[in-house]
Amino acid sequence: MKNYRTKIISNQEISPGYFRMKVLAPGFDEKAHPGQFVMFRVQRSLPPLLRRPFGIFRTGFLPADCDGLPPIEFVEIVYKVVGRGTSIMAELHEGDRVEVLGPLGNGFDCTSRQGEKILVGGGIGLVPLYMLASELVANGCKVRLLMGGRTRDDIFAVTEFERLGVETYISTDDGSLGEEGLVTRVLERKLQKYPDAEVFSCGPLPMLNAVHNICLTYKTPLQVSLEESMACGVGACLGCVVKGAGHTEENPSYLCTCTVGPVFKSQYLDWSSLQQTDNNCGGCA
Amino acid sequence: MKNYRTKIISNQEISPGYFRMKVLAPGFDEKAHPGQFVMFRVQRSLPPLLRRPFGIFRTGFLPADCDGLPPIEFVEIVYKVVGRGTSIMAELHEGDRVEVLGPLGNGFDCTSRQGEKILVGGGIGLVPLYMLASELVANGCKVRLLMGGRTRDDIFAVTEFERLGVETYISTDDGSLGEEGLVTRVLERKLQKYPDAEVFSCGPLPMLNAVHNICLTYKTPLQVSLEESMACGVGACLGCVVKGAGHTEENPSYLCTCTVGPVFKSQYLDWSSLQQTDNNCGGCA
Amino acid sequence: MKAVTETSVKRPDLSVEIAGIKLRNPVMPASGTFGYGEEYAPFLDLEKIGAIVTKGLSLKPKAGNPTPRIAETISGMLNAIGLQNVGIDAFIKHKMPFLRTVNTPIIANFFGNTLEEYGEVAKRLNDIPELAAAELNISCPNVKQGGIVFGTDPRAASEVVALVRKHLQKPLIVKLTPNVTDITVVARAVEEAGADAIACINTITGMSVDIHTRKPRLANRTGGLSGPAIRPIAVRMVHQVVQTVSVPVIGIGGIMRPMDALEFLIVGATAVQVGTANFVDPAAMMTIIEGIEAFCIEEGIDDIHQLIGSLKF
Amino acid sequence: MKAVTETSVKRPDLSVEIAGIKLRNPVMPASGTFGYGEEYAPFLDLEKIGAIVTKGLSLKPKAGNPTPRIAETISGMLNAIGLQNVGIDAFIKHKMPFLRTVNTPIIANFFGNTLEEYGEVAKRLNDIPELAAAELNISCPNVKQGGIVFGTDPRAASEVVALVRKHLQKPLIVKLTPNVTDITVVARAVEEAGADAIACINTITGMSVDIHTRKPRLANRTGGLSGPAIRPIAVRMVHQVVQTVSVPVIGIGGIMRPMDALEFLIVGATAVQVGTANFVDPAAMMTIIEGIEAFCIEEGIDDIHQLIGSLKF
Ligand SMILES: Cc1cc2nc3c(=O)[nH]c(=O)nc-3n(C[C@H](O)[C@H](O)[C@H](O)COP(=O)(O)OP(=O)(O)OC[C@H]3O[C@@H](n4cnc5c(N)ncnc54)[C@H](O)[C@@H]3O)c2cc1C
Ligand SMILES: Cc1cc2nc3c(=O)[nH]c(=O)nc-3n(C[C@H](O)[C@H](O)[C@H](O)COP(=O)(O)OP(=O)(O)OC[C@H]3O[C@@H](n4cnc5c(N)ncnc54)[C@H](O)[C@@H]3O)c2cc1C
Ligand SMILES: Cc1cc2nc3c(=O)[nH]c(=O)nc-3n(C[C@H](O)[C@H](O)[C@H](O)COP(=O)(O)O)c2cc1C
Ligand SMILES: Cc1cc2nc3c(=O)[nH]c(=O)nc-3n(C[C@H](O)[C@H](O)[C@H](O)COP(=O)(O)O)c2cc1C
Ligand code: FES
Ligand code: FES
Repeated sequence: MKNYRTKIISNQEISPGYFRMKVLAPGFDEKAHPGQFVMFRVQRSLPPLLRRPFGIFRTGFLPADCDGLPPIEFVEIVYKVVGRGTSIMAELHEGDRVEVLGPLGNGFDCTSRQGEKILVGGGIGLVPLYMLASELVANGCKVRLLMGGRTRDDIFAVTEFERLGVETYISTDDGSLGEEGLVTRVLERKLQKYPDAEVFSCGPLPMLNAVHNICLTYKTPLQVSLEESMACGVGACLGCVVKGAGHTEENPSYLCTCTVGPVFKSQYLDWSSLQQTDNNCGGCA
Repeated sequence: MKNYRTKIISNQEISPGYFRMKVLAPGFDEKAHPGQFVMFRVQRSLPPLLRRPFGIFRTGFLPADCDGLPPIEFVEIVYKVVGRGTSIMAELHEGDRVEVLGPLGNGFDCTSRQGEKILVGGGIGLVPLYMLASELVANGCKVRLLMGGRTRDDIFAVTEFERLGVETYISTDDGSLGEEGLVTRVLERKLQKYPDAEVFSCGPLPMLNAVHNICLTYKTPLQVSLEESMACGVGACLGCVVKGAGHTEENPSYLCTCTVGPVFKSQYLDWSSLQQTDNNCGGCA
Repeated sequence: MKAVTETSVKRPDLSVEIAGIKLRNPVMPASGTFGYGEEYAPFLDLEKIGAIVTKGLSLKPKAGNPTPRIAETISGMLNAIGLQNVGIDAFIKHKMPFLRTVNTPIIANFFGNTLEEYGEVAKRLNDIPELAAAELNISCPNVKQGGIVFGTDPRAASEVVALVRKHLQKPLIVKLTPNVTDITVVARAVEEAGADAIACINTITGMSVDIHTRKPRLANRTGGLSGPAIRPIAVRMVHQVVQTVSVPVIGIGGIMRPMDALEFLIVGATAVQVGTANFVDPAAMMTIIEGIEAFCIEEGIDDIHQLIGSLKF
Repeated sequence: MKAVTETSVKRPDLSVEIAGIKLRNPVMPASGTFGYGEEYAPFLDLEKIGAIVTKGLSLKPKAGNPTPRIAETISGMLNAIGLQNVGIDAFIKHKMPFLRTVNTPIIANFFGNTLEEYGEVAKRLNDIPELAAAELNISCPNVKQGGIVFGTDPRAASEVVALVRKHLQKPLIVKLTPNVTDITVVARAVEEAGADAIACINTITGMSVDIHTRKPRLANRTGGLSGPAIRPIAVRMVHQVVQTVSVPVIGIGGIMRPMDALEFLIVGATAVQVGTANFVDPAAMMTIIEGIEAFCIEEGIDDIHQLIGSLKF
């Protein structure tokens, strides 16, 4: 991990309110794992004061600008405009200077090659699933992606997932794209069909909570990517903790989302406290 | 006076570090007097928090965008980039939204039509002298402008002054344009020649102070435009005061630069306190 | 801001009562940032704001401090005006004639250099029938007690409030300084001494240095910090005071936008004062009032009292 | 920042001494913003900063507060971590092995929930030979005395410092809270009780409310405000403390840029701590050190002591 003082390669709106940004980041690709994130510094001047965390959508290479130069290595994020920081980001252009700290955190464990892999993403929660899907496909796994959103605007990158060889299932609350209804209903159907599946999920907390409950019922292993307010991203401020399984007042267990997470195996989390948390962060990690 | 929530018409660098900005301001022209200023709000978001004061360079009209529409009325300022606010201003473009409060303050008294009019401007202190010169010329007065600067970069708008029919005399500290030396030396020569002149001056405090002393010697009436840190510009915060002539600890006289000034007749000021003031504001009003 | 048309939505009732004065809405200027009202008349309709609060008045005219008196800091400003004001006589003679014509409650902010002077000013304020209330600034050094600020000592605060209360025949708002260990102690003391309402906070003492000249950026060395930078501290203190006293509280500190004012109302302020924001936007109070109204409509609130103190835990 | 080449200019001597410890330069992290040092090792050379200051340690591990624990405010942030830490045993076992390998003075920040606990931690710190000094955080509620914060009461502050002084065989830095009426009173009390140096300021208590949920943005309701917003207040307090005590003072509060650190040095701080800025830029301290050096060169200063306390009036 490193603080890249770097430049924007491109920044485009891909769906109303959703943007993709490629940032120049030599050496990033070989260090990044699926599910990791970066801390993004919007601009040198205030506000905002703090960096903003964003999941890594993917890393990659663009052709060199000129023969003889190495290819251009980038890290790509996808973000939703929700507040002050992301609004400023939406105004940035190619060539603007930014700082990206990463790759950070513990990503998905994709070592198990057995069984079906079911990925469940809600809205901006699709972000970390792309790198995950490509790694799982590379590992020879069969990958199904259940994409959920409020409306069709919340569904993006479908073709890219499909190009990886992933089977995609779309559902939206208003039926404006794919099936009408919650993505969790699709999950139940899939788990009935593939009882030995492994589930990976990222999305708003109520969705994750429903996914967790379904996986409990079907005794399916689950990894989730969580979101907490973060100041440092490197385990120094202790601002981003979640309660671990078995947390009690007397024997507390607080886990840093930024270093132990953002991806957790669901059995290690204290789901009752997560349900209460008023984490109105909107999106996901 | 009014707060114009308006747009930039143009913003150009006219000399290294000096910019001219035209801002759309219907109704401004008929209200503005030479020597008045505006409070400029750089942007809606912080920083900077406070508005910045700028002298009015001129007001005017551009041809309408389309037949049948009224001509485009503007107020024009000239500013020097010295800190955070002016740096942000230098990055603004045509069409950017800004807020301009004005016209504010008491300008020059140009009612006297007698005698030669000698204007002494140092650096950015030339700004308020343009409207003054054009009013004096309109009044039928003979106007001479002594322009001083550190280098030739500090001299601007020469042709525009000359087009008014003003005789200009340039001096720079390094001799890179016009005569080498201080503008005050030129002033002395002129006063010897025109003993019944009236002097108007704006520029850095050491210059104003020298001008004041020379005018004392020659018993020449003098009006100066001063600069103080300002928060409100309308006489409400009392942040911008200068000591009036006759100020004592027991019987203090503090005058608001923003409402009583920025132009003062020199005999009403307490010059001894002005000399001490550490007003490193660089420019002028 | 959504346009509110009479026909489409019922306008929420924004009126509140502070110390027995009825205000059409809870937004008024903070003392010292609005001159004597007239300065801002060209920029906003003085009959649309909740009240007008004057610059702090003293018995005799006061000259204030040498310049520079103001300096900008990150998201804030420091001021050391030194309470320059025209004095109570000139206020009555030169400022009241205009204020009298404005159909909005007038609140005179005032202070003294000694305990006695506070009492004297209070008496003189009784002579102004059009004055709706007086706001007592206790953030002033007690000249007799070695310059310790009245408002930082609960005993001195109580004493000055009691004396003023005795002399003043108008509703009394007491404005607290934030430069204290425990603002609830002072709040309780001034409530017991007779305050009809409490305003908080005044500025927080700060300092800034020009690294090139190595001089303080204010001639007075230190000054009062105001503006958005202090808002979280002000919200905390208003929250604490609201939990402590039963008189109404006026929230002050860094209010720039409607949402800032709403924060104070939600923690329990009955009204708010807008200070530094007036300098940034002379019509800031109008925007804030309209924004509060729009918020009420969006949230289905028909009386601002449903919002005041509605903090959830 | 100008590049400084050995051949062209003599590098100014930036070294300072605090409580008997020699620091290569006056810049160190503020407790709680730099973890236990190791977290930031990937981003800057720990052997280039003046010292390493640890997260606050207590006798037993401490879990801290529920989330949300942090919220951003204008030019600042609120935190209510609740002093989560691994406890002194785990610190020795798991954190010291790394710190031992770093050739930079290590300062352990610590606190207790009771007076006795403060004493106990102090004793345990003696067991760590590699520890250069200890920094006592007295901004903690005194559980026995109804939760009043030690550092807001000069008597309690004096008591806890005296006790720690008795048990601790290391240089003692005492870190003050700004949430007091008069910081000079507490500064004098802790100096008399045996502090070898004073660090100030800790965070200022603040609060922020989400107007839509109407809940405080921190689960703990209030939290500590840090970052640039508080800098003018911190500079003022450091100025006051420097005028009051004769032990060295470490300036803290909102230092983001070299010029911010210089402000504190000019008013008389012998060293500075950088807190929130580490989150914004993990290499912030390097930029600050380089900037101080460049400033000294520009101003013809060959020893940083020519700068410290060079405030002019
Ligand atoms: C590990 C992680 C990965 C994330 N990945 C993505 C991603 O790939 N794409 C994406 O669009 N968003 C992602 N987020 C959420 C993203 O960080 C927030 O949307 C963003 O910080 C909001 O910034 P803002 O200034 O626009 O909003 P603000 O104006 O600051 O606040 C708007 C909302 O965003 C929430 N928020 C603010 N700061 C943070 C923070 N530091 N952490 C979490 N929530 C915050 C607030 O609670 C508020 O509800 C991720 C968050 C985390 C913790
Ligand atoms: C009545 C009046 C008329 C002026 N007219 C002009 C003009 O026509 N053209 C022009 O270029 N400049 C003019 N100035 C000066 C101009 O206001 C400052 O240069 C500007 O505010 C600096 O802003 P900044 O953010 O770039 O600098 P900052 O980063 O804020 O500070 C840089 C320097 O500018 C000074 N300064 C900052 N704020 C103010 C303020 N409110 N008033 C005065 N000085 C300040 C500071 O003391 C500092 O030395 C005028 C000032 C006054 C009071
Ligand atoms: C320039 C200036 C002058 C002030 N003068 C007074 C005053 O005379 N009396 C008073 O009680 N408060 C005075 N204050 C304090 C304000 O009324 C208010 O309490 C403080 O500025 C915090 O509010 P804000 O952050 O909205 O500005 C003054 C503040 C400023 C900035
Ligand atoms: C997240 C966070 C955790 C902190 N933890 C501690 C702590 O454990 N002990 C302590 O003495 N101060 C602690 N502080 C206070 C800082 O050390 C520092 O005094 C304060 O943040 C002001 O400096 P800044 O504005 O540079 O951040 C903490 C501050 C923050 C932001
Ligand atoms: S964000 Fe700082 S510890 Fe996780
Ligand atoms: S700038 Fe506020 S009174 Fe002059």
